Amino acid sequence: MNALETRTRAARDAGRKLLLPYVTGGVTDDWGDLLRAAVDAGADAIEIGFPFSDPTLDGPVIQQSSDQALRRGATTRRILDEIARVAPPVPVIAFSYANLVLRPGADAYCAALADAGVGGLIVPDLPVDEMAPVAAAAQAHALDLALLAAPSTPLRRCADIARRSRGFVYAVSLMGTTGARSRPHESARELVRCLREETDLPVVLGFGIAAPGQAAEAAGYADGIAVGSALMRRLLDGATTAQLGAFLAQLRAALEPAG
Amino acid sequence: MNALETRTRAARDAGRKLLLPYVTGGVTDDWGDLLRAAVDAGADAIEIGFPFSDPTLDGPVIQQSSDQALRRGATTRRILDEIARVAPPVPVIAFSYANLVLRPGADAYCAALADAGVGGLIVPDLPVDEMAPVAAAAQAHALDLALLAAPSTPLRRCADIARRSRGFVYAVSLMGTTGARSRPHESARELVRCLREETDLPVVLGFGIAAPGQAAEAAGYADGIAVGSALMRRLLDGATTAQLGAFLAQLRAALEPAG
Amino acid sequence: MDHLLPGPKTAVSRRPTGLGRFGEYGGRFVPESLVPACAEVEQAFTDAWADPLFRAELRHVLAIYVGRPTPVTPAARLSAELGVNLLLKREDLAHTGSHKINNVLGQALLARRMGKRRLIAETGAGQHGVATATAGALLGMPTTVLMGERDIERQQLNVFRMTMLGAEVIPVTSGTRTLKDACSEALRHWVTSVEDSYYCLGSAMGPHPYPWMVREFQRVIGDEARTQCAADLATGTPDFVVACVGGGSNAAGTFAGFVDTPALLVGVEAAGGAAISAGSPGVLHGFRSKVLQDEHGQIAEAHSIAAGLDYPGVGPEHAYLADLGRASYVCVDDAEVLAATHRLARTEGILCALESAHAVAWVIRAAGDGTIPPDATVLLTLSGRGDKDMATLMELS
Amino acid sequence: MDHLLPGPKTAVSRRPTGLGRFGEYGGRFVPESLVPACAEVEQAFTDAWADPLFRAELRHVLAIYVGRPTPVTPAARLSAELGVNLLLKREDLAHTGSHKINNVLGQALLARRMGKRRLIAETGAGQHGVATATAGALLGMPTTVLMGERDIERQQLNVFRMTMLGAEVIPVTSGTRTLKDACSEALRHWVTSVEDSYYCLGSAMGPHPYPWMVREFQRVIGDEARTQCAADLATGTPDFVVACVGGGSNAAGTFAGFVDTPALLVGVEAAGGAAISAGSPGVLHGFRSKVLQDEHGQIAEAHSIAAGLDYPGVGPEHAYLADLGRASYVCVDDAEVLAATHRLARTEGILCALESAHAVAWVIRAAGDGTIPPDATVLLTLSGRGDKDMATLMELS
Ligand SMILES: Cc1ncc(COP(=O)(O)O)c(C=O)c1O
Ligand SMILES: Cc1ncc(COP(=O)(O)O)c(C=O)c1O
Repeated sequence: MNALETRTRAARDAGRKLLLPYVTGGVTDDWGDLLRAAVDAGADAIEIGFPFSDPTLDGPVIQQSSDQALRRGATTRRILDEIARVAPPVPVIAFSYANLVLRPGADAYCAALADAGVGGLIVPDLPVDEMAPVAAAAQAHALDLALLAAPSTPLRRCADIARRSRGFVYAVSLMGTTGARSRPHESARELVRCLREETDLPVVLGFGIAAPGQAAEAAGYADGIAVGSALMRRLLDGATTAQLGAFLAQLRAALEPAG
Repeated sequence: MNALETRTRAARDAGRKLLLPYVTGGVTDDWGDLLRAAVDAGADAIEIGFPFSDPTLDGPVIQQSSDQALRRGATTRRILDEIARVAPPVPVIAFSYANLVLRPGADAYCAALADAGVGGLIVPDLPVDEMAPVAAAAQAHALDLALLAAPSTPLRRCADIARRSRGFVYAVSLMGTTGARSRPHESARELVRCLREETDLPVVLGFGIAAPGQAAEAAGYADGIAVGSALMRRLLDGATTAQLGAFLAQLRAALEPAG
Repeated sequence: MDHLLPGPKTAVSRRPTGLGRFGEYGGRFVPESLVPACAEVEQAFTDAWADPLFRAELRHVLAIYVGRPTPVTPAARLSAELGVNLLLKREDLAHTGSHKINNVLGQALLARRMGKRRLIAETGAGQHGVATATAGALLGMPTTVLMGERDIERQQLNVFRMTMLGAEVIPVTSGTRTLKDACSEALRHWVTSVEDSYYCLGSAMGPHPYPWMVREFQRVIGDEARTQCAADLATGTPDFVVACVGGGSNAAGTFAGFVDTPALLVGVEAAGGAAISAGSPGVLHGFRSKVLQDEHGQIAEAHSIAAGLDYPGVGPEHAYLADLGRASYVCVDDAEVLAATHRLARTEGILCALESAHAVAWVIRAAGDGTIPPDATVLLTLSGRGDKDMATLMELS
Repeated sequence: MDHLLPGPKTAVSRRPTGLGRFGEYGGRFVPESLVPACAEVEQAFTDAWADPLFRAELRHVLAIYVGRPTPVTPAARLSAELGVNLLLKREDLAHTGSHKINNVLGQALLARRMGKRRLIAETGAGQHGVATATAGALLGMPTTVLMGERDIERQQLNVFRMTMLGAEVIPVTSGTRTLKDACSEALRHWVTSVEDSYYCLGSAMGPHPYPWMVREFQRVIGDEARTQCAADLATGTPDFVVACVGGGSNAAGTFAGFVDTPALLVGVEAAGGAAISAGSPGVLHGFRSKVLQDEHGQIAEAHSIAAGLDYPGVGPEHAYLADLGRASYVCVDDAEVLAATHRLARTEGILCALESAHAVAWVIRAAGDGTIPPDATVLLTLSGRGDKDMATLMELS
């Protein structure tokens, strides 16, 4: 078991709900500071988005933060260098796209990630059927390749995804792109339930969680939450690192069992 | 024999070359004066153009004078009234278009012409094959319906045209519209020769005669000339009635046998 | 609708008599200089049309170049809305986008057979000019298109298209500087070049033999449609046959296929160019027919949103069929035409020419007021596609 | 030209293997949310394509609505000038003006069969959008078209056309605001509406089964052309089969008819969008193929005078055929394309789409430098008509 999964399981087993903030690598000059602030606010791991020119899965906010990062010259290399420099005390998960992985080659890519201290990898346009070469490379470099399951995923397929995912399973809360929604879809609860029947991996709920209330509700049935657009929206709107940290701290608080 | 043909034959038999100036009816306020000036300059008959909205046979100059006349409110009635008022001492030939004749009906049209003292009629878009109703009406009102022959007209057809024309035969000097040309086409001489073999009617050459030299050349083989665009061009360019009269007098002089 | 007379009359003469007469209409009212040229065309066409080789050649070109036969498309959704069975004869699918090409290729092949080396054409909106330029390019014949100066300004796209096809476009500056002046100028131009030039006239009008010849070249529409209906319809022939009427070529060609059937023939004119509905007998551009004119015999300007119907006259055969009662002529206004254009687009996915939309507009009206009874079968010739009209439509929306 | 490999290879696999693989290309690189939707399309298409009734229905619609078969026109005058025997497969005559409609109607009928109620499409220049809006109107299915904001500005005519056909055009404001962003947005849009919406993809690209399915819907081009050549050519099959390549659908459909003959297959890319000639393997919009990208894997923008070739990727089957050597891929630049457009117009009377002119331009070049030997027979798919490009051409002259 790799470091990421060891950590997520341990937290889950200790009854602690996982908080996984997402930050687009290179989106600002001081994005490295945000990693520290996230840790301070109680993040259990951090997803770093590797900006891609054609982010098919992402909604407007992450598209915008990706565009901004690319315009600022973000590359895989530079982002990894910053991660290595900051070396956050929690696992880092690369949130990438298939072409960014395959262009240098899955093995070279995973090696570079591992070198920089990254512990996990999510490739949203690499479904389980297409994962084999990347999964092998990740495994070779002790990276956990976490897979996504969606409300549309059939039961048999959920089982397959759950079995082959590493680190945790990412449950996509709704049929849609990344981005804040008023509330998670009904189907989220159902999806998490299905995944639980298939695996004892922690199940993290993501897509559209934007407010403490939603976080609290998710904590009622999932092992944790990923929050990206809500954070990036604030960042793009000019929030300071301190304000972003405070927002994450609110979410952290909301995740704690009531009372 | 009607008055026009009596006159043209008499002139021809007396060795006098015919001069037939053309004036667009209603082209200016004082176009009636031009009729008198033409007579004074030695016209043997005068063609009055009845302006039509779509003058298929006419070149740019007569198109322009027709447009101008229509814009000034020219109608068959008004032009005829002016002809009656001026009552030139030479025959007047109406140069019309089929639709102007057929709209009121050939009989009514010819009656009105005759009433105003008009002696002849040319309808350039009414070839011999289509002439019957108009020819009958003209005959009934003692109008000479003069026909045109063109360089493209086959021999047999020339004979038919020559036989059925009244007043004179109008030989079209070239394949083209009305309008001044540098010199009449070679074919003009040939056409006149053919017509002569078929008829003893005077043969008048028209289309493109613009200068005394051309008039003199035409006088060498035809019984006279019609001149329209060259006159109207000068009129549109602002020549006075006196100047136009002088121009016609030059042509008249050129028609007299040299020496 | 005033009158829709039923059934065929045996009295309908299919070929003009005497000097190109359809009843009292038709004829050859041209300057003497052009009479021999018209006679030459008449002779050549009569020969060619009787020559199986010529007809085979034309059929071949129409098949491999134009894409004939064009299909008959049932307008399923619009039919359901209207409660009638509407079939569209798809001339919009022909190369260059309308039926005009059928006639032009016939005449261009005839011109080549006559040994002519150049083509002349008049054009208004530019559709016939583009079609003639196309035939000129295909057969390697230099082509001159006469076009009113005002139309050149309004139809720059088609002017450019003709230029790309290698044609020379000559601006006509006389009169209203529109189609009717271009027609006059084309005749004038022909006079000066008749030796080596062929005048390719754009509709079933002009001096004999053009109205007859153009109808014969366009009858492929009606003949095909008749065969297609015979194969597809339980009744064998449609109850109504509808086409728009500008000069009248697509309607004449369509009607030719059905004149001896019980089908009711309906020609649809533009309200602002309704020579049959609002005109009177007159002579224009070489033929006698119904024309829009004032009491003095001066020709009026036509006004229609559809440039191809913007002509003050109409082919003589239509005046004849109207007098005879064999065909009915109706008119629709610009507003109905716009509504019909949009409706056909939304229900059938077909952006038709504004000219063709006149026929659609009448069917919509007539199905609504019961003139077309429920479940009647209507064959409608969709004479062209609407690409050329998009700028107009955009301005109006 | 670098390489033109002869003859068929038995090794060419006609149907993708595994998860939609053409060799190492293809696949289904989409978010998990869309995997079941793609699988549903795959299943539905596999069923439908094996169902003679579905195929008969599609064949019927293509015949009576689109006007198929489109003819093969010998380009007689251009052939004489080039010293080769050039035949044009006339997709420009298809309803809506290009081959796009073949695919769209296939998919729309499939969508209806699947019980979907709405259509989604991406579009660049608007051709595929117009075709989808057309199918939506024909079948009464509300249609949403995703289109880059910049393309909307540049292609107002097609935007208007889609609106007239009743489609909703949604501006895409992300990224370069052009076709590639519209593709991404269409996938995103599909995710949110997958229950009742069908994604109608416009070329032989995208996640499995689209590259295969679109090729199958477009193979009507190649199948017809093969039959037509067999009837018309002494040799039975042409020596060269040429088509332009954007996403690659018209070429794939054309090649499908000839892949098992000795014909040399040539795909012509735009110099500024030459994914095969200048790209490298990558994953974009759900599939693996050759794409234009930088060393980091960021996708490059393509640039071509022909909007339809302005795409940084290419359908996976072409990457496969190129690797295999069964087809050759070449590119031509904008200047050659313009010259070819004018030349075809003047010699054959055909104003073709700038996309299609790429194929013509290559034939002109290759006949000139001997790559195509004298008297060789060349079948060229003329994928569309040029009406949409007139504004561009006017600006450039
Ligand atoms: C599409 C279309 N339909 C109809 C017409 C009218 O001509 P006609 O009445 O001769 O068919 C035109 C003329 O330009 C046209 O372009
Ligand atoms: C006329 C035409 N040809 C070709 C193409 C390129 O597409 P494909 O490569 O899929 O045939 C397009 C795309 O819009 C087009 O409109």
